[in-house]
Amino acid sequence: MTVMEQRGAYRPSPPPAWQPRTDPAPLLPDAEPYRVLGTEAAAKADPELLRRLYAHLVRGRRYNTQATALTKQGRLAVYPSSTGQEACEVAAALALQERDWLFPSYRDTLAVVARGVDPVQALTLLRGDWHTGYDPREHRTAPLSTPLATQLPHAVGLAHAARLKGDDVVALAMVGDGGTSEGDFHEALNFAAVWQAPVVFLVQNNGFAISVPLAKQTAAPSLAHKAVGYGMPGRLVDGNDAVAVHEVLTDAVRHARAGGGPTLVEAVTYRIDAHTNADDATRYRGDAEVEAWRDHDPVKLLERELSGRGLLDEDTVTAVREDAEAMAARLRERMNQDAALDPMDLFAHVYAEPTPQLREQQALLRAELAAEAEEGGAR
Amino acid sequence: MTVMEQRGAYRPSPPPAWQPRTDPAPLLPDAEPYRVLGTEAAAKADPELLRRLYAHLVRGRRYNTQATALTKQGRLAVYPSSTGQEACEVAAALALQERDWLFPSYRDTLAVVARGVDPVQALTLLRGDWHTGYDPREHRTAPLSTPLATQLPHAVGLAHAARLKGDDVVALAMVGDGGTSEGDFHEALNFAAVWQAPVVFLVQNNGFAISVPLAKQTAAPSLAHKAVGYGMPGRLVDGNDAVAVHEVLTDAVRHARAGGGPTLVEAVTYRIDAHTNADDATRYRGDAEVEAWRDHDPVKLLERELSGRGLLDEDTVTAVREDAEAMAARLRERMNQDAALDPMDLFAHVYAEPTPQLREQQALLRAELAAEAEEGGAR
Amino acid sequence: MTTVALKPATMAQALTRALRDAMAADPAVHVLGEDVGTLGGVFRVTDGLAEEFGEDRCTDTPLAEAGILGTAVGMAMYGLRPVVEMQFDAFAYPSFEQLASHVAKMRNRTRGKLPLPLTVRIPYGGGIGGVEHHSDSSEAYYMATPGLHVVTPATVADAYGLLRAAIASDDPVVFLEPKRLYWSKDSWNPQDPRPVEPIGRAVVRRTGRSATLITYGPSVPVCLEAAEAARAEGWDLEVVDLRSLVPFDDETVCASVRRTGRAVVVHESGSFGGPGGEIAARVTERCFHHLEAPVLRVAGFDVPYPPPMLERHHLPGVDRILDAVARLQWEAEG
Amino acid sequence: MTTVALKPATMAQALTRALRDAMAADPAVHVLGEDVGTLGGVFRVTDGLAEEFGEDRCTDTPLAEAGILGTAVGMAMYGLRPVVEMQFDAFAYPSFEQLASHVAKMRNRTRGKLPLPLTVRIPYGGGIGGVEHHSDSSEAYYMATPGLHVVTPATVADAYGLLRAAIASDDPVVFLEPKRLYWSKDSWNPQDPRPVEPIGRAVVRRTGRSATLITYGPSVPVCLEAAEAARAEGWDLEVVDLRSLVPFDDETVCASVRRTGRAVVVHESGSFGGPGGEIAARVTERCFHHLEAPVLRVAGFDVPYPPPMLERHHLPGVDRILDAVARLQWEAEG
Ligand SMILES: Cc1ncc(C[n+]2csc(CCOP(=O)(O)OP(=O)(O)O)c2C)c(N)n1
Ligand SMILES: Cc1ncc(C[n+]2csc(CCOP(=O)(O)OP(=O)(O)O)c2C)c(N)n1
Ligand SMILES: [Mg+2]
Ligand SMILES: [Mg+2]
Repeated sequence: MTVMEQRGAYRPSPPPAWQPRTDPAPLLPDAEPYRVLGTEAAAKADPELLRRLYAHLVRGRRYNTQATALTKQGRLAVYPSSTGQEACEVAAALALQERDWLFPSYRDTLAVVARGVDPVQALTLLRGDWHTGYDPREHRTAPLSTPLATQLPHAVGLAHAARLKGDDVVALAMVGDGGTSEGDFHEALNFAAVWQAPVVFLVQNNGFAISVPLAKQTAAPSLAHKAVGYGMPGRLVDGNDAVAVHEVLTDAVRHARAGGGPTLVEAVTYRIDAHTNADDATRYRGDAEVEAWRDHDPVKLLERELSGRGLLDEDTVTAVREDAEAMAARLRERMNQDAALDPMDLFAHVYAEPTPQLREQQALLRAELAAEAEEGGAR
Repeated sequence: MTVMEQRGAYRPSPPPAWQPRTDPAPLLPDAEPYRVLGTEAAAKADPELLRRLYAHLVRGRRYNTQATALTKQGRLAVYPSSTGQEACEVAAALALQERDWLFPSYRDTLAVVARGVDPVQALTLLRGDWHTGYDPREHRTAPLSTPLATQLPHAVGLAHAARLKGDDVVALAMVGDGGTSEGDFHEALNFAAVWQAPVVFLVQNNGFAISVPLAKQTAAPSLAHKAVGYGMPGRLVDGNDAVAVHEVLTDAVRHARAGGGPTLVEAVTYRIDAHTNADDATRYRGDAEVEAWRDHDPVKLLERELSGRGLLDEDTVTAVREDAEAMAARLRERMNQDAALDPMDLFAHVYAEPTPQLREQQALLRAELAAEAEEGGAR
Repeated sequence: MTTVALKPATMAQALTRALRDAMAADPAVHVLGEDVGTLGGVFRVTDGLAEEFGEDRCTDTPLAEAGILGTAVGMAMYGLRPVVEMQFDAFAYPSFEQLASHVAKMRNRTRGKLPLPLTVRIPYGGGIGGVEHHSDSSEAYYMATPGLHVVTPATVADAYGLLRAAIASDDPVVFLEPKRLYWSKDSWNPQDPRPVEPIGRAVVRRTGRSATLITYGPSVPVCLEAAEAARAEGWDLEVVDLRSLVPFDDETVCASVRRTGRAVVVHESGSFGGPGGEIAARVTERCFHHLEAPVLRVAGFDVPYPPPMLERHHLPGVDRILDAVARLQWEAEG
Repeated sequence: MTTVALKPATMAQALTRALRDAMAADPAVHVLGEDVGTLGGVFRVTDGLAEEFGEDRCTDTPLAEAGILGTAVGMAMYGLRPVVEMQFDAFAYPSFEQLASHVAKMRNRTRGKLPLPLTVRIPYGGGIGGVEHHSDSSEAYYMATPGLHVVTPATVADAYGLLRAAIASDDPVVFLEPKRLYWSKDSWNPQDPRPVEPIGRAVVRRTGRSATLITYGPSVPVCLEAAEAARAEGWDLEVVDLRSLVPFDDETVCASVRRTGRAVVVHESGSFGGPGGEIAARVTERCFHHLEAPVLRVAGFDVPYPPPMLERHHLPGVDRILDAVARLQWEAEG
């Protein structure tokens, strides 16, 4: 057929088999962060849940101040405080069932504790002795992850594996606004969506990655808008509204458990403290900004709601505070005891069985320690 | 102030300073790939441009078949054919000004040639002798990139540098549908958007990453929907409609040059040939699918438009074909000459100056070559 | 006892068989990677597995190596035994952070609570006419990362045995497959594969008295050839195939070198900072007074892997090995 | 000739000064990385640069190391001289593919047409009580990657001189900054910094006759201390500071070892597959008949870097070095 003969055959057509695979509209987040506190929806919230969240928030705040104090006393090597972000931390833990898995980042000790891990064990890594103090399998809580966003594919793989095994398990993975820029964030979300893995990604957008403000991190309308690019729903929530975060996460977990696949949740919050005790936040942000956020404090917001609705009497407040103080006192006391470490443990868990090479090095250290002990004894 | 006293102070409020940074609506792609051929818009297209595109497409197709034939004759180590994707290849090259930069992937030899690089030089890498045969600076064309998506941050960095220097330069970077899953894709787009770098990302969605179909690669409504997550516009275009791709890319380049920042373009197309000459596509896809796409062939689509509008006579067709044949004949002839390689070149460009270590190895090889030559001479 | 006729098989076939047997034996074994499903892998090593075990057991992933290894970590955390395929050596690099910061460290940082029984299969090395980025020898990176086992077969039988051992290991194993040996054939009895030996033993492939060639993977056949050629020069060379780079079998290697008094390490990886430095150093530390000459190294040059047309000059061949043997200070004997 | 009073400065300050002087001297020099702008870097090495040269010259990037290095490649392609800061050693791993497949190879794969004059600054090593992933010694990876230069200062003056040389180099340089020496002070004249020497020369930090300690970076002060302590045992140790791992200064090192006849390589990186293997092997190859004993290695253990409370047991200290010196077969002398 010559070109000229094709004339009659001319039929414009779209590319074969073209069809958008998902309707983008329901995947897009709302323009404003979802809020419950102070809105009509708050009236419908279960008072029991509100009180439970409140007690957790107060405890959480106290935990943060106590841990920060412990760094000053040299009992913790470093502490990345989640003061101001307690609503996210607590909601993440409470949204999960016992059989579910939590994948925290280094800032999420509080979520780990709220999940039921012993507070001292949860601080073991940051204390500078053993690495992950708790048993991840026992608590279905992955080790705190320091390399940013690297824990996200782990969460996807675990959730996928559970689903393949027919287990009714959801994974919730936490990451910061800065962490969303890493390639691992992208790859994890994509795998999750393609596999429809039961996983919930919670981005705590606290405005900063150390000193770098969000505007230098992304130009997106919101971080939640990234979801549509993977074909999963993106949800935007006021991260200081504990009830709202809890609701959004609980929904996302339920959705994932029901086979609906992953969700990306962006919680808009603020890091009130410096990045860690070693950081000086005055180098990169002003007081006014911090003060504005102090007024939008997660504990205060919930307190106001509870008081406004007459759900909080002085006795409850006192009891909650006393409970938090007692927790802090126990933590202080236990952290003031030196950790007992055996240097020979350096070799114990590199492999299931130490290699012959490691055994040689083990022998070297053993001899050195013996010599040290002898010297110490001789003195 | 006690909790109770806060009662009166209760004011619900959104998180401080919350505002979406960009309006998402204009960033979202249309639901259907943009098309010109066969639509009313085609009537408005410049006939000169149509004819130019046509000549390029015919040449491009011939180039692809010739290069594939050269693999069978052992004159090329490998050739990833862009047959079926010529519209994207050609449009990418033609959308750029001379001062702009092209960042091709390993499949984009044709774009490199259409940009004006000598066809033999463009094939040097795939021929298996020197690596990048052409001078990237001279042609403002980066080397073909084999590690997927790794060229995208390069394009961003170069465009950013040009802008910092005040130069009016745009970078266009090409990547496949599979490549969009890599972390480097994510990081590059994010940097580009944050820096508002003058760069255009062209994703050729040809349906497959080797054997893996798009449905296993992403669950997104379209790849263009990823753009909103970075805060840049996403455009969806029929990749076999040369006029449409050319228009969309030209717009994106103009937008970037004017300081409007990056654009993500997804061109929906199809890889008619196997992944490379070494691949057997029948293992993972059926004939029917390929046939459907043959009917939506970029050369045919444009040919039909031109004929339909009486813009193509037999003479032009013959001239274009003869020109393509002549190009192929020259290519065949030149590629049939053995490349002259000097083994000592192994050491020439590892560093500006060879290290002492390399000089020792150089001496070793020189001695070996001398011994070989002597033996050869002795025989 | 019935004797089964030995059948020739390629290394690729033996690897496929090992995967198949491991998957059949243990439902926790899952294969994942790029093109491993329908296509059966670009080297066809996973051929037929998706068909036999389903796509949930042999899964085509999205194209993202950090994602592949990262999700495999999560799968292993849940009790599976993932076997990851990286398509080519250089394409494993995007997963380097997952490998170095998690795969290698997870057992240790959880004090044994979270071992990661996963295998990372990486086709490596050159000699197959690959274009750039398709022929890297990356074993030095993995050797320098405590917490990983690193093994590489040189024979068809070892390909089977070592891969079964790697999958059975409770530790992560980087399993390096010499690309240019994929199609090497050997008589091998697939009905009666050798029992799974634990990882970590070298093997003497050829005994000899003059000097020891210490080698592994793709360079083993080259060394055996060199040993044959050396007979003409009056040298009787011993060839040790390391098989396992981590753990390292000092015992077998040093026993050989103490016997011969001379050694050359041969590999195609670059010389500087490559495996040969470690091997030469540790052999020297242990056998110093048995050595008549320094342990020499014959390796790839310290250049990016060259294009196909030049690779024969880069790869350590018989002549270069014999030249090194000739430099082992034989005059000292007289 | 006026003599300027020497002022004490820290290594961090000298590095800042080098960056500042390089940026002032050449508008093509751009600094980029995480927190390098407003904050001045977590170690404050880029302190003041954004203020002085503007955010376009000293740029806070999004948090993505492959993106940082990858865009730096593009900037270098356009003629800039990017200086990238990685925040900690282990956080450079996400950029490994860009480093190995592009940074190291671009000059070669374009046959010299596209050199990449970029510097990657990486704070490395332990000894500062860092939690996990903050104390890796990653030099073995970079040494095994042809196309990179790898340098590391041990003194305040070298920090300045080597960083200027790295930035001036037309090749990519991995510039390893010993974290625990950031606050080490030295008398140094910032008004008259030593001229920029090309990269690649080791230096004898202390002369001695008994044995040579070959070392670099954070272990240099430890070796000098060990050498002082060794006097009590009757050993007069020479200390060679390599400064440049690639290129390697065989000349200086071998001259020393030939003189002393004995050598110990000291580094805090793991031993197996670490730099010491290469160093010991090449010294032995070149100085075999001068050696009274095998070249020994004192290094970190082959374990993931330990938590702060245990790191003193891991790091090579004076005692461990002296123990190794004691094993250098002194009886052979008598
Ligand atoms: C891969 C990687 N790069 C860099 C770092 C160093 N680092 C630790 S925390 C941090 C900022 C993280 O910001 P974000 O993700 O927003 O979490 P946030 O600290 O605000 O909770 C950086 C850069 C790291 N831990 N991992
Ligand atoms: C980082 C990396 N991983 C894997 C590969 C091997 N590989 C080469 S091409 C290809 C498929 C690419 O698919 P796509 O991006 O859709 O491009 P296309 O081949 O369709 O043009 C793969 C997996 C590679 N080159 N780089
Ligand atoms: Mg943050
Ligand atoms: Mg494709």
